[in-house]
Amino acid sequence: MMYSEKVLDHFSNPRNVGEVENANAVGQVGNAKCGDIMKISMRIEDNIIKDVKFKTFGCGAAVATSSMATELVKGKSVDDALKLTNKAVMEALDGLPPVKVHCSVLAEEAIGAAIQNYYDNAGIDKKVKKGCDGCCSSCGGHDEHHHE
Amino acid sequence: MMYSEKVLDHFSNPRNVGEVENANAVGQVGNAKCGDIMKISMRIEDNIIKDVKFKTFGCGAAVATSSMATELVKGKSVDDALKLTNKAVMEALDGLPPVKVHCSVLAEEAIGAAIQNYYDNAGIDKKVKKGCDGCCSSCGGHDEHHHE
Amino acid sequence: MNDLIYFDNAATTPLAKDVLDKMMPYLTDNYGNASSIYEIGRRSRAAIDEARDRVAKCLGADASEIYFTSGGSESDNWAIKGLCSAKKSKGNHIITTAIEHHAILHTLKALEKEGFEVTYLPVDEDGLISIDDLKNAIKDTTILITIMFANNEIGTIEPIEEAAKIAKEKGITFHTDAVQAIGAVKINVHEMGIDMLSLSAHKFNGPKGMGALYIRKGLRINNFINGGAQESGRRAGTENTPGIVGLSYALEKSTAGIDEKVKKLTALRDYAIEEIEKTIPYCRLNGHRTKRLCGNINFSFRFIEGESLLLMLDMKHIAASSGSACTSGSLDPSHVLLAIGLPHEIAHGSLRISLGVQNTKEEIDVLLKELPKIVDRLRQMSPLYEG
Amino acid sequence: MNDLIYFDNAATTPLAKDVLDKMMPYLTDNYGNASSIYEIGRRSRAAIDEARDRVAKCLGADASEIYFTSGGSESDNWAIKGLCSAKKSKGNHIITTAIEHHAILHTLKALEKEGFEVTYLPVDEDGLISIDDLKNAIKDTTILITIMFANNEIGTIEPIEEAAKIAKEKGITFHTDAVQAIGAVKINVHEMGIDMLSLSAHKFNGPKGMGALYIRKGLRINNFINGGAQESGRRAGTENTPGIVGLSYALEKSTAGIDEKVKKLTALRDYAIEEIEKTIPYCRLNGHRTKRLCGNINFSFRFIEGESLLLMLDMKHIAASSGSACTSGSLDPSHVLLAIGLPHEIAHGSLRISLGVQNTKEEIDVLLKELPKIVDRLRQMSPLYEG
Ligand SMILES: Cc1ncc(COP(=O)(O)O)c(C=O)c1O
Ligand SMILES: Cc1ncc(COP(=O)(O)O)c(C=O)c1O
Ligand code: FES
Ligand code: FES
Repeated sequence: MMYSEKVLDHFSNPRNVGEVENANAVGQVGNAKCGDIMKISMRIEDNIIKDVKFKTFGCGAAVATSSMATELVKGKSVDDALKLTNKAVMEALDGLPPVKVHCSVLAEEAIGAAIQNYYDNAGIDKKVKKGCDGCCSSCGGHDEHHHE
Repeated sequence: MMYSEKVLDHFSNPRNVGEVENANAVGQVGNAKCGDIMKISMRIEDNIIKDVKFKTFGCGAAVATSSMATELVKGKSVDDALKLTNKAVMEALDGLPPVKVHCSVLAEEAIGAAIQNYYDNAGIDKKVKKGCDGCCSSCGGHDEHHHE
Repeated sequence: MNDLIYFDNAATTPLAKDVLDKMMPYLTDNYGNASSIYEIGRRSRAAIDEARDRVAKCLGADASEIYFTSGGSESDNWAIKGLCSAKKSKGNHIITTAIEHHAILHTLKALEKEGFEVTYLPVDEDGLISIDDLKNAIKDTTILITIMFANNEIGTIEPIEEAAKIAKEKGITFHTDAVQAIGAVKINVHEMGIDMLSLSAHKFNGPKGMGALYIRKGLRINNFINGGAQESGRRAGTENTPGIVGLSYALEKSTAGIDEKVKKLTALRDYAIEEIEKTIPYCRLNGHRTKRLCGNINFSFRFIEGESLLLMLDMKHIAASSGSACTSGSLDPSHVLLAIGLPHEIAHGSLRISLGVQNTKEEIDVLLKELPKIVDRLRQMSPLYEG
Repeated sequence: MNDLIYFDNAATTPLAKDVLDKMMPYLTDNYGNASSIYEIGRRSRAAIDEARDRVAKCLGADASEIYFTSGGSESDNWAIKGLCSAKKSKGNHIITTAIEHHAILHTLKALEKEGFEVTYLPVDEDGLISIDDLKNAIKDTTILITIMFANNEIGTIEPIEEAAKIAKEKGITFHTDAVQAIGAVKINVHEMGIDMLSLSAHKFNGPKGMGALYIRKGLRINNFINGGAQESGRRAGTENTPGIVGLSYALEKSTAGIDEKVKKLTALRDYAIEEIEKTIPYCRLNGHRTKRLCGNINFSFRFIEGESLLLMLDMKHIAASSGSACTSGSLDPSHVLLAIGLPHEIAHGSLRISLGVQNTKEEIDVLLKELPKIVDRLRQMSPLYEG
């Protein structure tokens, strides 16, 4: 299993670590049992993601994808952020080892969960599509796996 | 599988190769199917083995045991020669690898067969005891094995 | 790479320089096939015979009881499959522990599919089996007990001598996977009543791809690799002469040096454990505190995940591991840590430091300096940590 | 040993100097476990990935189809046992030839005890199977056809491409033991329609104790060595990184040099055969005269026994063999020579000269000078020879 230089860079110098202080969009996905939890907080103003931060419990790829995902959505509109796919995150990181693909899915989901939270808070009646539909085989073997 | 120096010496410079010209005792044991044939010819006078020679088709150990066995009986009385065991031949050669023990048995038998032939020729009513009683396990697997 | 601090000696060890020197003639001029009759072949044969004697001596066995294999995994597979297929008319029950290496566990899983029944003995919070559990697990149909000598992750040393005694009383074959114990625990197979023992050369500064299986004289197990008449007709394949020679010298060296090594590494280990417990909150030592391999240190750190920890250590040129080497890259937390009762999220955050003879106190001190900083940094990043 | 004339390259070959050079970093500084996450482990992983690509390219396969093993014997055992246990619900019949290596034959004998049925195709006096025999042997229950690419004793090259085609038509898995063919015959597994192929590194100037099994993508066979997740979870055991690297470079070198080697060795071979036939009476060339490995010369000399011949050659520093290496020391005459119809007493008197790239015409000339003298000397000693 080999990480790209980009992954190692985002792992060792993660961007946007922490929690946005006056966040109006917070989402958390994954669970400790599976070994990956991502929590993303955002400040959304005028449909634009003004600030975004993450906290992650997980492997090197989980940290790197969180970092990259926050970079990719920062300053974007909510709609653009929702278009971010796990594939785009992976590509931005020059790829991930196959067993780590699920981490990029989690990152996509975490963004979605935060925005869903924003909709719910703001009384907007929209449903963010779940990112993971069992797409990758990585989690296939884990009966206990579910996305919180 | 390793041969001792003595075995290699008797193999590369075998003593008493050939056939005794006016032999009165000739014995042949083994068969080509098994890969070993020893033929021993002797000139016996006054119950003493005056001359003895061998011809052998077989492995290095077969040649060496033939050579050593002829050395050991040359000049001996027939009764002493009959006391020669395969163990004595092996010891004189500083041992043989386990899979080659049967060669020393063949040498013992060849001496016995020659002396039997001498008894038969001379009308002496004696039976030489067969040397091989299935003692070594080497031949155990060979259904087709028998001593001629 | 001179500044690399290598703390993963349970995963593999560097090949000792003098062991490689002993192998070199067989990697160059003495290339003969050991089954060949001519001079250059006989020389390989002699080297292998001597190596077998050397190995036998180190284990308290006869040379005729030592069979060379391609590693610990093959030895484990052969021991188990060979015995079970030979004895299947006598019974179909096998006893093992919940914390065996995958080379044992996955082999047994394969046998379960063929109709064998396996009892996995539980372990206590220190990773020890209970002898009473073992006694209670034995049935009329039990044909094999296989218990690892020492665990590769948490270093706990099992009561092998007692277990072997019980097996002998009941007439059950006893196998032990001693891959981690060799060179760290004194082993005499005859005195201990062990029927089969697996070892792997690269765990004691020998070459990779070389192992051995000790099979007690008179014990019949089926062949695993069928073919040529090598290894007294019990393990086919042209002999890896350099590997065999290397294994034998590495074993000789590591058993000869055992007292010194145990003394040195135990001191280093206990120093490191004490300091880590002092300086890092929310940590837990995994494995038994004293019945443990002299080189093994295993901690769980709450709120953080093991792989991240390893990567951060790697950036400081410290090589360590989390769980066993062959499961990194997997999403499952270690079955060993779950077996000693850790919850999943804590099991994910474990670190194994495994020391070798070449490690120094200076290196431990670098670890003790870096580790608290790294753990803290990861905790600051963790959504689970409210510190 | 400078004056050794080594003519037993079918038994084993010297490890090429430049191959050893490629292995050295992994025998020294780069000792990391390839499954480890840190730098020194990743370096081993990268070396193994590259080696797998290299091997795949040489065989016309995908990298994901190459699995490293401990040698030809393990590859053969895995291919056969792995396939048969995976497919046993589909059928229990296997087709092979009477002249396979023991790694195949003894494996099949073991399967026969478990209820599998094996057809051993006969060969003609040159050692060739008949494609019609193969067709006729196929049953509804046939799950595997395993035919060696080239015979190790008499060098005959079998019609593998045709056999593989028939297997494919019938939907039967096709395996070939190509241990002797590698580096002497051009092989492209995809083009030839081969499902599994075994090879062994030490037969083409690579390291001992290393082999590989090619398994066509999509073909499911059971694991043989269970345990860790190495080799995509299909072959457990800490990777022998130096061995893997060595195998890959040795294979690259020997496939790249194949045209040159075939040209050179075929000329030497045919020169030697012609001269021996001219100068030694009562001799018989064993194996096909043209469909034969470029390095193989096999003769039977009547009235004499093979081992004696080898010892006499050894005294002249000529290393050769009689039958296959792993049966010398056995009392049985070669099953291959019996299969081509030689009577026992003639089968006992055979000599195999197997040439390698390093052999020269000068060396052949030494053989041609010594051999007639030795054969004559042994015949003079033989009770069967009336010459
Ligand atoms: C045709 C053939 N198959 C299999 C083998 C076994 O290979 P290894 O001895 O490397 O296991 C050999 C050589 O010994 C061989 O010649
Ligand atoms: C306890 C134990 N058993 C078996 C093995 C397997 O040994 P190898 O990888 O050399 O096949 C290992 C190490 O990987 C181990 O630690
Ligand atoms: S991330 Fe859960 S199935 Fe893909
Ligand atoms: S020599 Fe035939 S059984 Fe001993």
